[in-house]
Amino acid sequence: MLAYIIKRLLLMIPTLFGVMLVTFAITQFVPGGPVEQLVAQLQGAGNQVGEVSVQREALYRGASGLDAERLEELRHLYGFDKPAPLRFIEMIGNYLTFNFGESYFHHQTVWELIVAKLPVSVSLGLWTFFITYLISIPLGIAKAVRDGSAFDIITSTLILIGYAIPGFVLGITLLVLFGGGSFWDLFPLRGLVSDNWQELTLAGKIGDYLWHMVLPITASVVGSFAVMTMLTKNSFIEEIRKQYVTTARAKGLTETQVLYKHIFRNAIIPLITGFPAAFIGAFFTGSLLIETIFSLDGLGLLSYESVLKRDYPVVLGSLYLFTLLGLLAKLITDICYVWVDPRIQFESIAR
Amino acid sequence: SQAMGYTPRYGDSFNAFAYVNATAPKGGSLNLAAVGSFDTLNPFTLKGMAAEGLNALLFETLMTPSLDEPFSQYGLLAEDAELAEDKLSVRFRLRQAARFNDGSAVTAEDVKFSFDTLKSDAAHPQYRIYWSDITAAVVEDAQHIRFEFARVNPELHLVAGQIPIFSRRWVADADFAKLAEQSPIASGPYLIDSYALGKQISYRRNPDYWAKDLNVRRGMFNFDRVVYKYYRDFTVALEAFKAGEFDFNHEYNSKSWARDYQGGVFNRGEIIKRELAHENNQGIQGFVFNLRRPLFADQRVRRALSLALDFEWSNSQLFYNQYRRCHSYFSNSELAASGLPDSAELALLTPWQAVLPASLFTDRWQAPTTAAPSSLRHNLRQAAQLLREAGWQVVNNQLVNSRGELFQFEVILVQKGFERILAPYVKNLGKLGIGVTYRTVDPALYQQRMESFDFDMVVASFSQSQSPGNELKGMFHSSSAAQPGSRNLIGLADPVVDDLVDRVIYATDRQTLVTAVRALDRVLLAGDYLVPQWYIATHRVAYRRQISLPSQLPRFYDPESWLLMSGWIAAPTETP
Amino acid sequence: MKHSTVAVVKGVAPLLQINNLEIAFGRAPQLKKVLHGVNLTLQAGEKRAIVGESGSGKSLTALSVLRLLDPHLAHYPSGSIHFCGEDLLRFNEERLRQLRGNQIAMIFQEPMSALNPLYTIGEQLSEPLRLHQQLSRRAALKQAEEMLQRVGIESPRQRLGDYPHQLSGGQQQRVMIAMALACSPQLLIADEPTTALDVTIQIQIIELLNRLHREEGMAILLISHDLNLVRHFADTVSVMERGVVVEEGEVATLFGSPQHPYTQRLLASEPQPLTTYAPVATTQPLLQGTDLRVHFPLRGGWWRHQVGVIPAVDGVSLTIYPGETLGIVGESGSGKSTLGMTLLRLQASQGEITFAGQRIDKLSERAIRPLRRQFQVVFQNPFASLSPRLNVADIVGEGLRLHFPELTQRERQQRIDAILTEVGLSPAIAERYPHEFSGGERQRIAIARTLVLQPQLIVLDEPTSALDVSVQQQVLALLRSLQQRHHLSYLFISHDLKVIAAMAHRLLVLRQGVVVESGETAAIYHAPQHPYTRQLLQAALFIRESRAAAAPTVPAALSRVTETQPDY
Amino acid sequence: MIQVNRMVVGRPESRAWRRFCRNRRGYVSLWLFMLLFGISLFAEILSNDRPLLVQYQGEYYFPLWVSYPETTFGGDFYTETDYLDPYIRERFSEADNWAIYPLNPYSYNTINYFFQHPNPAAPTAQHLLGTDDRGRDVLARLLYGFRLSVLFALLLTIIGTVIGIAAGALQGYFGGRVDLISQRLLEVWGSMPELYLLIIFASIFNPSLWLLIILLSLFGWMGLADYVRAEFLKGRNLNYVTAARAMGLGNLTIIWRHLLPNAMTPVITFLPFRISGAILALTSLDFLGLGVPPTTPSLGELLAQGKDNIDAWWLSMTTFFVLVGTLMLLIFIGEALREAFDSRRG
Ligand SMILES: Nc1ncnc2c1ncn2[C@@H]1O[C@H](COP(=O)(O)OP(=O)(O)OP(=O)(O)O)[C@@H](O)[C@H]1O
Ligand SMILES: Nc1ncnc2c1ncn2[C@@H]1O[C@H](COP(=O)(O)OP(=O)(O)OP(=O)(O)O)[C@@H](O)[C@H]1O
Ligand SMILES: [Mg+2]
Ligand SMILES: [Mg+2]
Repeated sequence: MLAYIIKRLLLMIPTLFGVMLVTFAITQFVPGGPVEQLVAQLQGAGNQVGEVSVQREALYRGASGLDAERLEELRHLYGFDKPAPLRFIEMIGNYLTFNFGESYFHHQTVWELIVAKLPVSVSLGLWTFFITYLISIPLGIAKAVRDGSAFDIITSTLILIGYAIPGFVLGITLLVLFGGGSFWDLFPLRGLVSDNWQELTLAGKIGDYLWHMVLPITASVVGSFAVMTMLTKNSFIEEIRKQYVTTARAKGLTETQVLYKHIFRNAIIPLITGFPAAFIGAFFTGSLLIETIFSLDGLGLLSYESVLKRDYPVVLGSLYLFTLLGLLAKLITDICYVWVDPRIQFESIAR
Repeated sequence: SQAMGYTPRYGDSFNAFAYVNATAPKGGSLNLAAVGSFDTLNPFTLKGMAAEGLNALLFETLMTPSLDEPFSQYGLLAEDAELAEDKLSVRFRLRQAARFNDGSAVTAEDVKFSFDTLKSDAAHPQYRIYWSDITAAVVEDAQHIRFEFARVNPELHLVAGQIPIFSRRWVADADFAKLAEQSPIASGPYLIDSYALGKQISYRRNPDYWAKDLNVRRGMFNFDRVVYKYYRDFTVALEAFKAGEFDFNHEYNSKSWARDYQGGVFNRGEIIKRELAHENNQGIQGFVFNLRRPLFADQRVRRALSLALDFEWSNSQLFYNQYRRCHSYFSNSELAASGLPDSAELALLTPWQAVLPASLFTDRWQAPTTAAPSSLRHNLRQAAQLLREAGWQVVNNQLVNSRGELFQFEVILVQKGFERILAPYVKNLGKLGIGVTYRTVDPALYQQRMESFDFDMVVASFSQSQSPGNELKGMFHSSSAAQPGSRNLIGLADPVVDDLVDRVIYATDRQTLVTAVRALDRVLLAGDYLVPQWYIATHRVAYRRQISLPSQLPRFYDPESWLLMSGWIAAPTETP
Repeated sequence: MKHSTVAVVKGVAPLLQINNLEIAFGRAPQLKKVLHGVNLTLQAGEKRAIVGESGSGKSLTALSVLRLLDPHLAHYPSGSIHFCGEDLLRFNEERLRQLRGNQIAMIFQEPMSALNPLYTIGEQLSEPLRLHQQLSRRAALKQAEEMLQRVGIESPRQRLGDYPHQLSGGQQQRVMIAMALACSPQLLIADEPTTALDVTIQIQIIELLNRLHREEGMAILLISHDLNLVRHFADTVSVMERGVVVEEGEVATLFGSPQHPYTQRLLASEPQPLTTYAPVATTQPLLQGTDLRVHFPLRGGWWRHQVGVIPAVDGVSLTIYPGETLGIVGESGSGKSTLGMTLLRLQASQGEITFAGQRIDKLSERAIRPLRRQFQVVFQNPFASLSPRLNVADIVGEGLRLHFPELTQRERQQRIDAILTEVGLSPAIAERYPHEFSGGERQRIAIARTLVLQPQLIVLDEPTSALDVSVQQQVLALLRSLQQRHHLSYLFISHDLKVIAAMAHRLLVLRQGVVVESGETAAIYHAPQHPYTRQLLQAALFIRESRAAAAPTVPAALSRVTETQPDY
Repeated sequence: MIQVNRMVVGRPESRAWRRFCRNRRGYVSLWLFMLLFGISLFAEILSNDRPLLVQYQGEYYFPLWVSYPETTFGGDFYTETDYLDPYIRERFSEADNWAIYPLNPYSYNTINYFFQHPNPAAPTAQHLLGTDDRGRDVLARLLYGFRLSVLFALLLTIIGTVIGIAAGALQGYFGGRVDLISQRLLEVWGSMPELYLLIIFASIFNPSLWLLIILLSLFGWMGLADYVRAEFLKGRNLNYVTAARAMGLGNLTIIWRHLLPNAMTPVITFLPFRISGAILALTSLDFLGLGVPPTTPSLGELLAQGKDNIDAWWLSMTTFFVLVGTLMLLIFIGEALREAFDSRRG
């Protein structure tokens, strides 16, 4: 096992390299890099907002237009004057020391940016993660036991409605209903904490934080039950008729013990598959939709915007970091498999 | 005071601008919304998104414009300005009283420092480009600064008056490009009170503001506190607005304006919904033909396609009748041609009479309308006739010419929202047998296609200022027709247009400018180079009851800046 | 309490009373009755055996006592099960739960499938102790270790950390037994508890059961095909056939003068000794293994790294000639199954393996695949070796489809039907799935699957352990006739020395992974050389001879056993 | 005799079908789904802007099948008639002319040009479910959109599931180097910046349904592969797999017959979710210009409109109900399917 882990860890190096190489290569072909965007901006193109153009009084245009020299200057600004392979090598060199460079558009370094967005993402992610698992698994088990009963059908219906309800509809509905504008003014509309957070007592701070988290987390969690619950249910149903379950019953174990101890471990493999990735994801992904609706400044928005704005250092830096974590998560998943089911080996079948 | 080719309205001594309430009470606070995020307090660098309000509330310029004249400036930090005889430099005399918010005097050194910094690599390249013709700032003495120009241009001395000024001590030894969270030392009426990056910034009125009694500032900047709250989404922001999180909202969308500004707060009169008239030059927006495509070479074809657009339908079915038709390339301004050409215009046009359509001299150009007594069917009949004349016939539901080529083209869009506007037009074109496909593409790709003029038809707007100039060259002049990346999307290369554009650029006073622009407008319209769309002559705004605005509106303005400058909080009227 | 032979206290309700129990599977229109009114009474402290045909409903009856049948599948159209006077069928879950494992415990017929594969032996053993006796984790583990010791598992402390798949079949069975006995139940239901055990251990287990019976008054319901064992162990016996009890009575009486034809038939069945001892051609060996070794890594520590090895097979060499049966006997856990797997290249190993003159130990999986039709295997645990989602027709037909692609659908069908009939199953079961069968039926399906391919060599790992004597007879006869007709070779692993004696030409005695003795079966039986062989044979002899009520000569090796068995 | 017995128990397929039917919910759901889908196949007849039959000046016309220029009915244009045009309708109401319109006289792409309310308009008698943001009938779009979305989603799901199963199965079953290397390749593949790839695609290709299917299939299978791999890693050690190998079965047969049926839990669980995901994915690439052409009716497009027109509840709500309904049917079908697979259920 140890050897396997070491092998996997070593393999991360070429994998990461591959990921970076592929991505870097792709970015070379994406139309509209930062230089082009700046050019467009400098030329005042694309001032089309909505159905009618809105004229902001821009007066003097005597010197609009860019000559070759200026373009070269802009290229230099973003380092595009160097050939791509050189840039790639430099980048890899920096990445080895976890130096991700600076964003094209933000003031901070990529690290600082990511760190700055973490509180929101972690808040959203962890809560969603825990609530999802804490509800889905017991619910799934209960559904498996009562397969086909009214309880099963009703809960299925509910979680499916939750799943199918479009995120924006839910988010906005929550906001409209509980955010104040038109109905009840129960919860704040935006942000992670109130403006006067610094002045609050510790309990006040916690309360304030939770108060702010209610709506976004509700919005993000409602849709996440269905898949987990159904997966739990089906995995349990798959196991529930096996002989060892009879044995466990014959020992006089309570139904809960039978379910949560004996069957659980056997049924858990599919649940594990998504688990470490979800857990790490809880820290580092964030949700574009929720962040947008609740004006939260998290990684979801950052990654989306940096992709659209071609903020390559952020794109590549965060990709590097997340890929690394993803690879670790995958390794952990695989270790978990063995930990749960000692019969699992990764060796070739034709041993 | 100085102006572009006319006598400034207010002169050198006046009490206050007409569009402010000189006796407005000070106090209260104003909450505003911003959509997006911010991460810097320095609005001049390439990197970073600056907080909303910095330019308006913190940084001042040598001169300040008035909002009811096309292009006039009055002394702010500078007492007066003096254009050199050769028009190759301008000299400003700074006010003795001018102070930065740290109490120090505003000196010529600071002005030079500001200019040099902004023109350096550390600042956003836009400044370098914008001021490329201003070659140097020369300090004459503590009160005098001179800007030197590379060439003569009627606007440059006005442009020099727009340079934002800040103190050397703000930057000190720091790298300007990295200066982000250092509170600016500038001379504006407000100070930064507090901020949370990306969330909120709050300004406090500077009680010791040096210019509070100056005529260009009298009755202005009345709120004790201005707060910008950041949202990520317009829908949410609107909801927050109704919930009372901020006080003023400027709406850009007709449907939202018609449907979302309703409910309790509006019925109770807590929020006032208003359309503020303005005279901002709205230019023209339209479906632009790419003349580089042989398909659109024939004017009859272009005219036929214009006839198929049912503006009246769109306006009532899609826009809740909020828009007006563009009948000019300079909509909503005095620059728009009206009636028949006057004598001055004729003087410019008659030399070209031979190549210009006769109707230009006899009829006022009008965009097709489907309003009664006309109708869409009527227009389409006409269009079908025109197409027939141009050699196109319907065969199997499709328009075909004698060579058997199908009449079909593609419209590329950059905004999904425009599909609904295009759809009925496409339907109408279909009645003529014209096959149109449309597609929304990624902005970068759109940009690429625009730059290489690789499109059949696009939706474009040509925005115009109150005093058009050089930029017309990029839009309509033959020199830009083949220059990749220019705004000459139409691919216009017409000697008449070239001539008139030159005349606009070299107009010496406002009157000649206006005449030349109107003549140009007529020629452009007569060419049917685009299918004109619509514009709006009002700002759709909603604000909380306690906010008061001067009764006299400015003419050329952005409602939010105007509110910042001249709004105030009315004394609370007790309502039980 | 005094426990003489049959301690029936008149007037007191019997411990267990099953009245007219019926069980049906399936749903309304296709309801299939498999028990047709079983009656069974068991007094406190009684040792009753159930014998009967494979598939006659013994296990179902036993499972019903604990109400362990899946309520979605099995129904009780009528009948009652009274335990201490109360009807179990009316118990709620909670009361059942308190009963299970505590007052009534059960040893399942197929221990290999009945253990939870993902928990260690220690965990599973200590579970009932912690549950019913409220022992601490540590104390429970300690007691679990003791239990393992008592069922004869070596180095039990180390075994506690093992997972079921690391144990041999017999070891798993003993774990099962230990688990059932953990809480000293009032009633023990033992469904074929010794099928995977070699005779010495079998005796040890029986001694253990007897002791518990004696000391704690435990009543035992023993289900077994081993008539010797029944005779030896039980006070009373019920004979079941096709879902009903056809005869019952005290062992001696019933075995002495059986009334029902089935009982008579059962008692008359004995494995026939080899009729023809054809001297096998020793020219060209069919299979040859030289210096085979299988060392399982012993893992431990946080990283589950290797801390030692278990030499399951340790330098075994053997040869099988065409048409020959090589028997393998040896104590449970001595590496028999592992050796079998090794010879078939189903288990990584060291050493040379030659099949029909071809080295196969170095062949790739792909290269060996076409050869596989020639050597087949019947696994020790038939249930686990049957794909749960394939029905019998598919399972048996699969090999045919692969290796005899020329057969038409119809021909294939005929062959399947034929082989099923030959192993004593009705072809009508072909559409059923493995879990719908009894232990013996599954074993026969596994045999059928192998035989239908007509391979040259078959490794038979305890092929008849779950079969009643008459069916066993039938299967053995089939094997033998096939051998004679097609010159087949068998590697026959069994604990049943009678069966071995009847089947094997030559014999290999394995102990702790090493061959301790080999030679012609008859020779070894007559003059065992190695002490272990002797011990084994004597133990078997003992059991056989004890049929004649009092054992005349108790071998020295078994004196320990006999001393504690005054009741016989 | 034997034959008879066999009939009672039945072939495995028929037994699976019986198990399927035994799950009433799943069974009813299947029929309901088929029914709805079947109805949507006749969308052209139920909801169309061309009359089924017209009698004009004594002659019969079949606009549903034949295209008639407007001039046929006394109009001006040589192109296809707009049968909703009041001008034409007037012709049809003259004398003894008549026209039979479908139940819902709008096709998915019909802009009701002659509607009095601004768009999007709330439900009225004319438009039972209202109109969308450019005046198309929501009911018609739902009907056609359901059909297209379901077809699209089924196709996408099948492709994704098949690839996912294949990749996961091969990795999990063979393990060792196959697993180690292909996992790494997948990791590289999976971390590719999808959006950039798509943008590049968008600049090269014109959007079409097929392109969309290809693009979405590129990455759509990866999640499932991991689950299947895990199931295979677990399953390949089981005794019956060894038994199958001992029988000499090829790896693929073992995978297909022995392991796969026992590794279907995640596949079946994810199936309905994948389908609904695919329905939504239909528009996910719209903003890149890679979505389906704007005229294509799809549920996702309606939902996207609902997003842009939050106050027009009839857009998002109707779509939402159709989606929940579809999803529910699919889940119930999936459940019955799982039971059908589960031979342990008698
Ligand atoms: N789930 C089921 N569905 C249908 N029939 C079943 C099912 N389980 C068992 N049977 C049938 O019930 C009968 C009795 O099975 P049981 O397991 O009790 O037999 P047994 O007497 O224990 O036999 P063995 O000695 O072979 O273990 C068998 O014929 C078997 O085929
Ligand atoms: N996968 C494994 N990992 C570790 N040890 C194992 C494994 N499989 C078997 N063993 C050990 O190898 C030894 C031999 O096992 P094997 O199954 O060959 O015994 P056996 O002779 O068939 O016994 P039985 O008669 O009880 O079936 C046992 O001690 C067992 O614990
Ligand atoms: Mg049995
Ligand atoms: Mg064994």
